[in-house]
Parts: sequence; C-alpha cells; structure tokens
Amino acid sequence: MGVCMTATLVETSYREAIGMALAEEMRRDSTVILMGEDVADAGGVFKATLGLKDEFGAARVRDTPISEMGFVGAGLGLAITGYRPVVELMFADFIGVCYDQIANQIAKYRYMSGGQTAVPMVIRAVGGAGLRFGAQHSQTCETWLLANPGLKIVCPSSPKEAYGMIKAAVRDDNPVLVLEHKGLYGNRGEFECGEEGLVDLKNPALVRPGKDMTIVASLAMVGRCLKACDIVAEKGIEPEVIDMRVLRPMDVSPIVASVRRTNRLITVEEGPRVGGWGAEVAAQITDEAFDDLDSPPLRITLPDHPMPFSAPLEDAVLPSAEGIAETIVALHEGG
Amino acid sequence: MGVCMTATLVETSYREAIGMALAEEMRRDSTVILMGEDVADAGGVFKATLGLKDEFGAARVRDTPISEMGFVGAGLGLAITGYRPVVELMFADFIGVCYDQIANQIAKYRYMSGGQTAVPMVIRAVGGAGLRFGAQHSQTCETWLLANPGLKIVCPSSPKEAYGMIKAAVRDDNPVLVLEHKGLYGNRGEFECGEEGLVDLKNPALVRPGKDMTIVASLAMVGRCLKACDIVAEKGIEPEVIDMRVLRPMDVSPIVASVRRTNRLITVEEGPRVGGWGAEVAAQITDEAFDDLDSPPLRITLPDHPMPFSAPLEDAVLPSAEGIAETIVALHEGG
Amino acid sequence: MTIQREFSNRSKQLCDDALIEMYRSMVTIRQFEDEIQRCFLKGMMQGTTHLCQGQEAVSVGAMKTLRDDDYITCTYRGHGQCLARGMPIDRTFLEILGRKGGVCQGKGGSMHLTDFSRGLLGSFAIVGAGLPVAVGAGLSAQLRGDGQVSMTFFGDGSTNIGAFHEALNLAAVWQLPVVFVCENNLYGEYSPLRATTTVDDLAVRAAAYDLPGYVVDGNDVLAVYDAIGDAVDRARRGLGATLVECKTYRHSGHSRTDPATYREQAEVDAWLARDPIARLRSELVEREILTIAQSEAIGSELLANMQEVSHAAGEAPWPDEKVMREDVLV
Amino acid sequence: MTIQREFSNRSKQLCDDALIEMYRSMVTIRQFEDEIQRCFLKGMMQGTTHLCQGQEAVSVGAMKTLRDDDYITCTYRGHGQCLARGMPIDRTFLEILGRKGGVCQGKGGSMHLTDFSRGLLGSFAIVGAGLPVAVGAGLSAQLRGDGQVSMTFFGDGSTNIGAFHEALNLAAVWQLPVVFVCENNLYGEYSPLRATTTVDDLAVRAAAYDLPGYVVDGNDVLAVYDAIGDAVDRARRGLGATLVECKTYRHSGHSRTDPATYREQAEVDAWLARDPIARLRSELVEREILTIAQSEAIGSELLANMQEVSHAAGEAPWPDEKVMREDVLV
Ligand SMILES: Cc1ncc(C[n+]2csc(CCOP(=O)(O)OP(=O)(O)O)c2C)c(N)n1
Ligand SMILES: Cc1ncc(C[n+]2csc(CCOP(=O)(O)OP(=O)(O)O)c2C)c(N)n1
Ligand SMILES: [Mg+2]
Ligand SMILES: [Mg+2]
Repeated sequence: MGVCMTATLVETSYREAIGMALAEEMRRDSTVILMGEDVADAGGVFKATLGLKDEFGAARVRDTPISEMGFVGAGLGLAITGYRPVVELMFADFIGVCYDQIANQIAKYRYMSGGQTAVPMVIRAVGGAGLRFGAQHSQTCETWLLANPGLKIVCPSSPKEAYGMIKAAVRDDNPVLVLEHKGLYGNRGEFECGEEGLVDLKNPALVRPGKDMTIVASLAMVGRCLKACDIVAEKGIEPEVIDMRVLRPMDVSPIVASVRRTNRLITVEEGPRVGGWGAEVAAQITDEAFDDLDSPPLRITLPDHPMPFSAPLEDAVLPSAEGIAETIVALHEGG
Repeated sequence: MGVCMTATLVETSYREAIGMALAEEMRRDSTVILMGEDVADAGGVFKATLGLKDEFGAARVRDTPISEMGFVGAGLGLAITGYRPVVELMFADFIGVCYDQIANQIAKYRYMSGGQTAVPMVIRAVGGAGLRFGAQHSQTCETWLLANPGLKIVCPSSPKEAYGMIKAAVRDDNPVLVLEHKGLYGNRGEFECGEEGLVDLKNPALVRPGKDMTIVASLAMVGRCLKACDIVAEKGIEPEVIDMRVLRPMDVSPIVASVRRTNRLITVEEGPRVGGWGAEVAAQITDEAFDDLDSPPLRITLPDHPMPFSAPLEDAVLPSAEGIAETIVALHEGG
Repeated sequence: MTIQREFSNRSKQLCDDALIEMYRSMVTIRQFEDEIQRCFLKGMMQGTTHLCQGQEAVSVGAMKTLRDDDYITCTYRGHGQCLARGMPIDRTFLEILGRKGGVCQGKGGSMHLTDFSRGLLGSFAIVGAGLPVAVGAGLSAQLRGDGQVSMTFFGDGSTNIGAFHEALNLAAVWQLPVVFVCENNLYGEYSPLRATTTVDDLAVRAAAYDLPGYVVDGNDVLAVYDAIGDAVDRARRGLGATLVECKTYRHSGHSRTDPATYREQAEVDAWLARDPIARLRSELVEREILTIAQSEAIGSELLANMQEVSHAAGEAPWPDEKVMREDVLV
Repeated sequence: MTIQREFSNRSKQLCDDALIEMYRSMVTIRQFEDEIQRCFLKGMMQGTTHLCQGQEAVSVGAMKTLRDDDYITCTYRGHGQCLARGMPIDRTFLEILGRKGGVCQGKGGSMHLTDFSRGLLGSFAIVGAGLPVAVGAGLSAQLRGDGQVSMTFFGDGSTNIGAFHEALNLAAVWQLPVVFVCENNLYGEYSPLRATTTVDDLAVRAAAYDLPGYVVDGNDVLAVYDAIGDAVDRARRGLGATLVECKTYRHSGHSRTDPATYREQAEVDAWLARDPIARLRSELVEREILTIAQSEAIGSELLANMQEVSHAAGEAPWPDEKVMREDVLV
C-alpha cells in the first residue's frame, strides 16, 4: 500500500491508488460491490484489487465466470436496485463482448425510463499498449463508446487521477466507464488522499503550464508529452500540457482557454487516427477559437492499423517522447 | 423489382436496389452466401431479400437463430475458407451484441495473420431514425466502429448508391460494413445497372454542385440537405452537397477540393455530436485547408441524448430540411 | 436432470375473488392489446408494437406468485406483464402513444415500458438483454436477504443468444433467486422454433447449469401459477434459480407489420381453441365461481373503461419538448 | 441424451511408426513450451504466453484424426495444436519472439498463431471467439461437400461465454461437420471450474443442442484419438457436430506471470503422475514398440534441434518496419 507522507499525502503506484480508492469507498458505503474475472481470490490479473476480498468478504468482492455480457448486465441490475457495482473488464478490448449492455442498456437506461432511476455503476476496463500483448489486448478503446450519451468516460493518467477518479466514479449516480492503462500500473506518484483527493469528473486538467502551444493528451500519452516538454525546454519552448481526462461528457472549455493564450493545439492519443477523440477536440476548438488559432490543430495518433505484436514494431507505432518533441519543435518553428 | 428504363437504366426503390444487387452478385458468383435472421423465408423484416431464397435455394440464403455473435463469426469462417458471406443485422443497433467479432476478429484478421488471407465479407446493418422505433432501434451507428482499421464502412444514401455499393462490397476482398437506413427503403431513384453501376468504395461523392459552401452529409441527411438547398436556392444561395458515403477508409480529398472553392464547410449527420464523423471531417479539412476556410466548420448532428420514442420528440431531434436551410442561410449571411 | 412437468397444486388454494381477479386481469390485457391494434389501424399509433393476445395466462399466472417487492424484467412483448403487475392502464396507453403522462414520459414507448414503483425494471428490446439485468436484481435480492425474487420473461427465440447462456450460468453459480420464464410461442419473428433450435423442450437447457427445468401449459393460467409458484418458492427459500418454459401461442403476427402467413391455419385454429381466457372462463363457470352473464358483464365493464382510456390517450397532449433533453445524466 | 464415455478402438489400428510419430510430436510440444519458458526467463521473449505442458495428448491425439484439408481454430493456448498440425517449429518460434520470418510476420505473436497452408485458421485470444469462426468453416465444408471437418479447441472456462452457446446451437441446427474440443484443465485463469460453473462434466452442455457429448481422459493420447476420431467420423459422414470434453491439466500457471499458487500441491502431484508423455512412453515400451534408450535418443535428438531453433530465433533480425503498415486491407 501507499507510503504516507503527511496526514493526507500519500505516495503510491497507480495500481495501489486504484486499490486504495476502491477500499475506501467500500468502507464508506456498504452498497459498493466488486465483480469481475479473478478480482477476488487472485486480486485481479493486474493485482489492483488484491486484499479486497479479505477485507470485505466474498459477498462484496466476487469472481465471475467468463461472461462479460452477463456480469456487466448484472451490474446494471444491481445499480438500479440499490447497489453500486464496480465491474472490472480484465482488458478494455473485452468491451467488444459486452458492448450492447454498455451502449444500449446501461447508457440509455435512465433516459428510456423517463428518469425513473439513477444508474450508479462503474465499469473499470484496463487498456493500453506497450506490453507486447498484440492486437486484441493493447487497445485503449477510448472512442469505441464515445458516441453514447448517458455514459461518462474517464481516463486516469496518474496515481492521483486514478485515485480521485475512481472514488468519484463510485459516488457518481451515473454509469462511469473508467479506462485505465496497463502501462501506468507501476508508475508512482504523490497525491492527497481522503475527500480532498476526489476528482471532479467534469473536465480536462492543466498539468503543465506553458505558453507556446497547448498539448492535450490522455492516459500514457500524458507522461510522454511531459517528457517531450522537458526535451524541448532546452530549446526554450514551453508548451502547456492538458490531461484530457474526461472524454464524455466532453467539456473543452479549459482547452479553449489555453488555446486562446497559446494559439496552437496538438492532441496526442493512443488510438487510431480516424475516429479518435483528437478529432472531436480539434473540431470543437476550431469552432470556438478559430480566430485564435495560428495553425490548424495537429493530431498525433497511432497509425491507422492494428497493433503489431513484435516489440520494435509496437515501439515504432507508439508516439514517443522524442517523436512528440520533434513535432513540437516543427510546429514551433513552422509557425 | 425495378422498372427498366433503357438497357441499363432502372428505376427502383432503395429496398429493391439492395435486392437486385444481391441477386446479381449471387448469380455471378456462386460463393456468395446470405445469412441473417428471417432473411430467407420471410425475405427480411424490411423485405430487401425477398425472393432470393426461391432463386438461390436454402443452402445459399439462410435463416439464422437469434445469435448475432454466432452468425457474424460464422461469416468470418466462411470468408476465410472460400466463400463470400453477406450477413444481415436486422437492425444496426445489434452491432452491440456482435461488436467483438467485427472489431477484434474480422477487422484485425488479415493483419494479425500477416496477410495470409483476404476477408471478403459483407455485413449489412439497417439503421436510422424517423420510424418511431425508440432508443434501441433507431441508431445509424455510423461511428461505433469508426476507430477500427481493417474495416470498410459505407453508407448508401440512395437506390443508386445502395445498388452500386452492395455490388462492390460483395466483390471487395475486405470486410465491408454497409450501414443502410430504414427510412430510405421506400425512396425511389434511377440508376445504371450492371457493371456500370458499381460504386468505388473509396471516397465521398459530389451530389449537387454549388459554390457558396460545402455540405457533407450521409444517409438520410443527404436528402434533407438537398431539400435544404432547394429552399435556400430561392435566396440565391448555392451550396455544394457531397455525400460522405465512405466513412472508412476515410478519404476527404473531394471535400478538400470543394472547400478550397467554397471556403465553408457544414457536416450533417444522424448521430450524437460527440464522437460523430463530422468531427473527423472537420478536423481533417481544417488541417488540409486551414487557410481556405472563412469560418470554422459547422457541424449539424443529433443532440447529445438517446432517441426519444414519442413522434414529435423524435421529429424535433432529427435535423430537418428547414433547420438545415436556416443554418445555411445564417452561415451565408454571417460570413 | 430431467424436465419436471408436475407441480404443486397451490392454485387450489386460490379463493374465488382471486380467481375472478385473475380473469379480469387476463381480459384487461386482451382488450388492451386489441385496442392498441385498433389505434394502429386508425393511424393513432406510430412505430412498432408486439402484442401478446393468446399469451395472457403466462403474465397473469406468473405475477400472482410475486410479492410487491419482487423484481421483473420483460421484453418488447411486455404489455401483458406490465399490466398484470399493475402498471396503470392509462399511463401505459399514454406511453405507447407517445403522449404526455406516459410512464416513461414518452421516451420509452411500447418496447421499453418501465415502472420502478412496481418493480418493473424494464422491457428490453434487444433480445436477451433483460436476462443479465434480472440476474443482477437477483443478486441484489440475495445480498439484501429479504427473500425477494427476480423474475425475467423472454421468448423461445431468445434462448439462442449468448446472454441467455451467461445469465443462467451466473444465476446457477451464485444460486440466485431468479425465475427464468420462457414464453415459448413457437416462433421468433417469422422463424418457427424448429428452424433455429434442435430441442423440442427448451427447458432441457436448464441442465447445462444444473438448474431445474419446468415445462408447463402456458395457456392454463392455473397451471402457470402452480409451476411458477414452485419456482418462486425455491428461489425464496434460497434454493436458487429455475427455468420455466410456458408453451403458448401469439394469436397475431410478431409485430404490427406481420400478417403471420407463415403459420398453418390448422395450427392457428388449434391454438385459438385453447384460448387461455376462454379456458379460465369455462373453468370458473363450471366451478360456479362465475356465471356467463357475470363474465360478460366484466367484459363490458372493462371494455368501456378501456375505450375511455384509449380515447383520453388519443386526445392527450404531446410531451413538452424539454423532456427530451432531460434524464441523460443525473 | 447422456454423456458418452466409451469409444471405438481405432487407436488399436495405429501402426508402430504412427505411434512413435505421436510420441515425437508430444515431446516436441513439451520441449517447445519449455524452451519458450526459458526464453522468458532469459528476457528474450516479451509480452505474455500461455503454455500447454501437460495437455500435449489432446493436441496430438486430435490432429491425428484429421485430413490435410480440414480446418482448425484454437486459442491463445494454441502452441500445441499448431505444432501437432505441422506448423514449422522455426517459424513458430520466430513468431513468438516477434522476429522476421515468423508465421504471421511478427504481427500475431504467441496468442495469434495462424497458418493457412495447414488449415490453421487462427488462435483466438478473445475467449469464445474462435468457436463461431469454426462453425463458419464447418458451413463452408458442408457447402463444398468434400467431407472436410472443422475442429475447434477451447478451454473449460470458455464454455461460460455466450459465443460458445451460439456456436453449438448453430452447428446443431445446420448439422455441421464441427468437432468442439474442450480442453478441461480445471481452471480458467486462476479460478477453479467449480467456482464458475455448476456442472462437473461440461459435456452435458451438448444436450442443450441435442448434440452428443463425449468425455475422455485427455492425458491418454490414444483415448483422445479414439474419442475425437469418433466425433470426426460422425462429422465426415454428415451426422453433425459433437462436443468432446478432454479432462487434462496444465503443469504450469495460466500465463507466464502466474505461479499458480491457488492449486493444492497434492492435486498438481496427482496430475504430474498422469503426465501424458510418460504414459505413452510406458505403453510403447510395454508394447515393445520403443525401448527406453530409443525414447531417450528421441528426446535428445529433438532437444538438440529445439535448442538450435531457439538459438537461431534469438539471433534472427527483427521484422522490417514496413511490414507493420501492410495487410490492413487487401
Ligand atoms: C439481439 C437482437 N437480435 C434480433 C432482434 C430482432 N428481434 C426482435 S424480436 C425477435 C424474435 C424474438 O423471438 P422470441 O424470443 O421467440 O420472442 P417473441 O417475439 O416470440 O415473444 C427478433 C429476432 C433483437 N431485438 N435483438
Ligand atoms: C472475452 C474474454 N474474457 C476474458 C479473457 C481473459 N482470459 C484469457 S484466458 C482466460 C481463462 C480461460 O480459461 P479456459 O477457457 O479454461 O482456458 P485455459 O486458459 O485454461 O486453456 C481469461 C479469463 C479473454 N481473453 N476474453
Ligand atoms: Mg417466440
Ligand atoms: Mg481452463
């Protein structure tokens, strides 16, 4: 578990932050129920839920059969009858086998019933590349469900965000899809725990102030962009970095405010170009800050093909800090 | 069936155009196999496949159990072993129950195998609103699968396009998702049949030349945009209308060329705003024709909520010709 | 495990009033569906609807076994279940017509009737989708420990979709108080069951999860009450889930656009002769619980009310446009 | 329909050379998996891999029943099936290491081994996904009418996902030549079967589709050959699909990161004592088809080759970067 720094400050890994957040919310509210494949006895394949079954018992921390449509749907049944289920998808790619429950049932439930009930449910899905898991176990799936009103979709990029977002998601009365990134699980970071640590599931967050351009990134790309900024700092370039963080409902106002100052936008995401969220951000920013833009928004994405397995190929596919830095420099000089 | 105009010109409904295309391709190639719920004996709920079982027999035109994951997956098995399956999803919304097969298996199959095989497969899915079918039977689902390289996604907006795209899709060696629109089934139109009628599944198509702005629309929105143009013609405004037609792979070059002349862009789609393809088009056009744009691209979409059932509410949600006309006028005057 | 076809005789304990109430409920459902069909023909109703004339015994027999705090999910063919559970006729009608005052404010419609105040957790229009949700409600009941039961209705064709399998397995593994009620009306949309399934009795599928499988005459409301009553009993006593297959028949087509020409007239006639309402009426008359005259009076009284409801719904205003933007998120 | 546990004795007809070939094949798979594990420990291999030591008899017994033109799908735990079917060891190794020359050009990896030239239609890493695909290949075989068979391998845990249900039902309804081979190794990832399923013999699930269900000792390669041979026969003769459950055990954990501490040592020991390779060797020695010395020579010969393959793979270049952009569309 995390290292206590002060009364409320801790230093933990992303993995531990998730476990802490879940444990605290389960202590706080006895209606919180965890379900998923191997989340109980084994503590999850990525070990985020380790120890929770010991503390909260087998009724509240439940291993499921390999039946995503079944247990995600069961989550909806729990959510509308008095519980707050947190359902884990071992890999985000498995959204494919339960897409209907998320898109057609869970997201639309409250609306179709005319507001008769809330749907306080969390779906945690572990995505992301870099671990050589191949085409079907490396997707972040950030935009698979983007066009589904009624859902919240959030993407924690650090231990702090993971902790605060999961706590907030559990308390949220709406269905929240939390897209975690397996490449971040070992990353460590410091954050305030307790009530102070809650993250509003509302909008993108400024993570590094700057003035020369605005970079918006999500998940593992946030860290790479920060590294890229360190690289370009030597050239005196100071980009501002915003963590996209909340994909749905999408609120670009912090990005607009930033671009009005920096006059340039780069989006960086770990997903194919066509159909990525970068397009949505670019379109909205162009709409709202057209006259402030010195050049068109620039999107860094994965190339438009599935993830290859081979290590050097996977590395070549993923935007690197160095690659991002080159783009930053080119944009800075070009404009 | 369609009315023969000349040797190669016919006049039919969208529904009949689909049936004609399928029948012709089945005659041409005995490896084409049709599958879906009630497509054989009943000819489909929208009657597009009526008569095909009589002509081609029960082996090639097959009713399936209600098992979308099963029969879409079986389509993949057929496609990689010598057949050309055409699989029907009775409603596009049912993509949700077979999303994994489409996104993770079919789209990635060729790539993951290192190019060992082609995947000549067509998935026809009938989407669209306007018939008071409620939140789960009215979606066009245009962007649910947009972020999946390896798929082609096409959207026929007229009998001509339906005929030509389905023929081309059946001959294509890649998996093609054909998103039809149930509101168009009764629409009639004239087109060249036979080889001349094939549509290249490559790029958007100009459907009405103009000069004052570029409007890009898909499916039922194409017709509404054309009506809107008739309305604004009285005011002397001449928008150019492009049928988006092919969502993936996306080739915006005809739109770029148009915008370079018109300097303005409106996209019109029948889907929620956030996560729509309009954003992708807007982002790409901004990128490629930034200096040609007099104003930011403008997106007309559905509001960001599920489809309500009640008739006047559904009507209020859908972009109307009049509403689109107003936007055109405002943009024209505003700029 | 083999299929069970004999059940307790709990229906013998039903008092006369209860039996008459069940009769009234079945007639109400029949009239409601007939009236909806008329609304269609008159152009008052748009979209699609899936009527259940001929299947009323399943809804009424099943609901009679439940407590007020039990949970129910059903499908797009769910008017019968909703009405038998007490969803107000007027607000149901308004919803199906998309008018102001509908149970779901006009945002659901015929395929999505929902009434939380009565444990009606929703009508699911994606085949199979309601089953996992009912399993979740069953888990909720088990966790709460108040002896609640979760009951889910679905058709024969729905037993071929993955969600059916996953839901039954989950309910079995966790020994949940769920009653799976399959209304086997012999057809999917237009496909006869034998074209899409190789087993005659769908109840055999229960054995794949080591669950009991019941088969009952779904056109005999008292038999339904007996069989489902046994299943509910098992669930309440913590013995787990049951799959109950009710053999029945829909009098009309799958949906309003379906003339159902794919069915042999002889088959239709045979089933019409087994009309569940006529059968209950005969039994009540025979047992001298009801006279023919009384049954006719009930029919007229209910019909008058139904016509009033229908008329009022037809005159009702449309929903305010603003409701369409509400209830997306809390 | 009850489970069948007795099968024809077709293995009695296997000639000595065939038996020795099967032995060699099992040893090859074992050595291959051991070598992959070593590559992991040495940091030569990245990502994840799911080894099948202990389950070799299923792959080898099953493949021996097939013709060259038959179709096969398997899972992420598919090295055994691929090698038994003749996927070249060197190109398989290269693929798993992500090197140039791999069967899928390094774009698939351990979880997605595919070899069309041998009817190996792919290893599917999404649980259940391969079954519908195998059904499609079975339909293709039926349409072509050349007596081909489609065989699909999957684990015990995979019988709880919807695709399993849909695939078996489809194969039953269309009477397709598909053989469903369930490798029941008693565990999903870390969950024992009894925690996720209520039936002991998964073969009972065949009855839900009126299909035959076979149970066989999956650690006895000749018994596997007999049982699956019967199923393949049925399929080739147009009698339809069969579900064959092979009871077996994986010696190591689910994947490389799993020490498998959730298993009782007694259970592991009992299964190690039933090692399929040792058992076949004993039988061959007993029947005087092979001497101990010969079996050891086979082991050394194969091992020398395996080490060479592994070494060469470790030295092989990475794929050219351009291949990663190819094969998205035709
Ligand atoms: C996943 C899915 N596939 C297909 C449909 C279209 N559909 C609606 S009802 C139906 C037939 C269902 O038959 P059955 O389960 O027997 O119920 P019944 O209509 O007879 O009550 C079909 C195919 C759907 N709604 N959902
Ligand atoms: C749809 C889906 N859910 C979960 C997983 C993660 N997963 C991979 S293997 C596995 C266990 C499978 O167990 P089993 O079918 O018994 O096969 P085994 O690994 O024992 O060979 C799980 C849960 C997956 N790949 N796909
Ligand atoms: Mg039915
Ligand atoms: Mg297993």
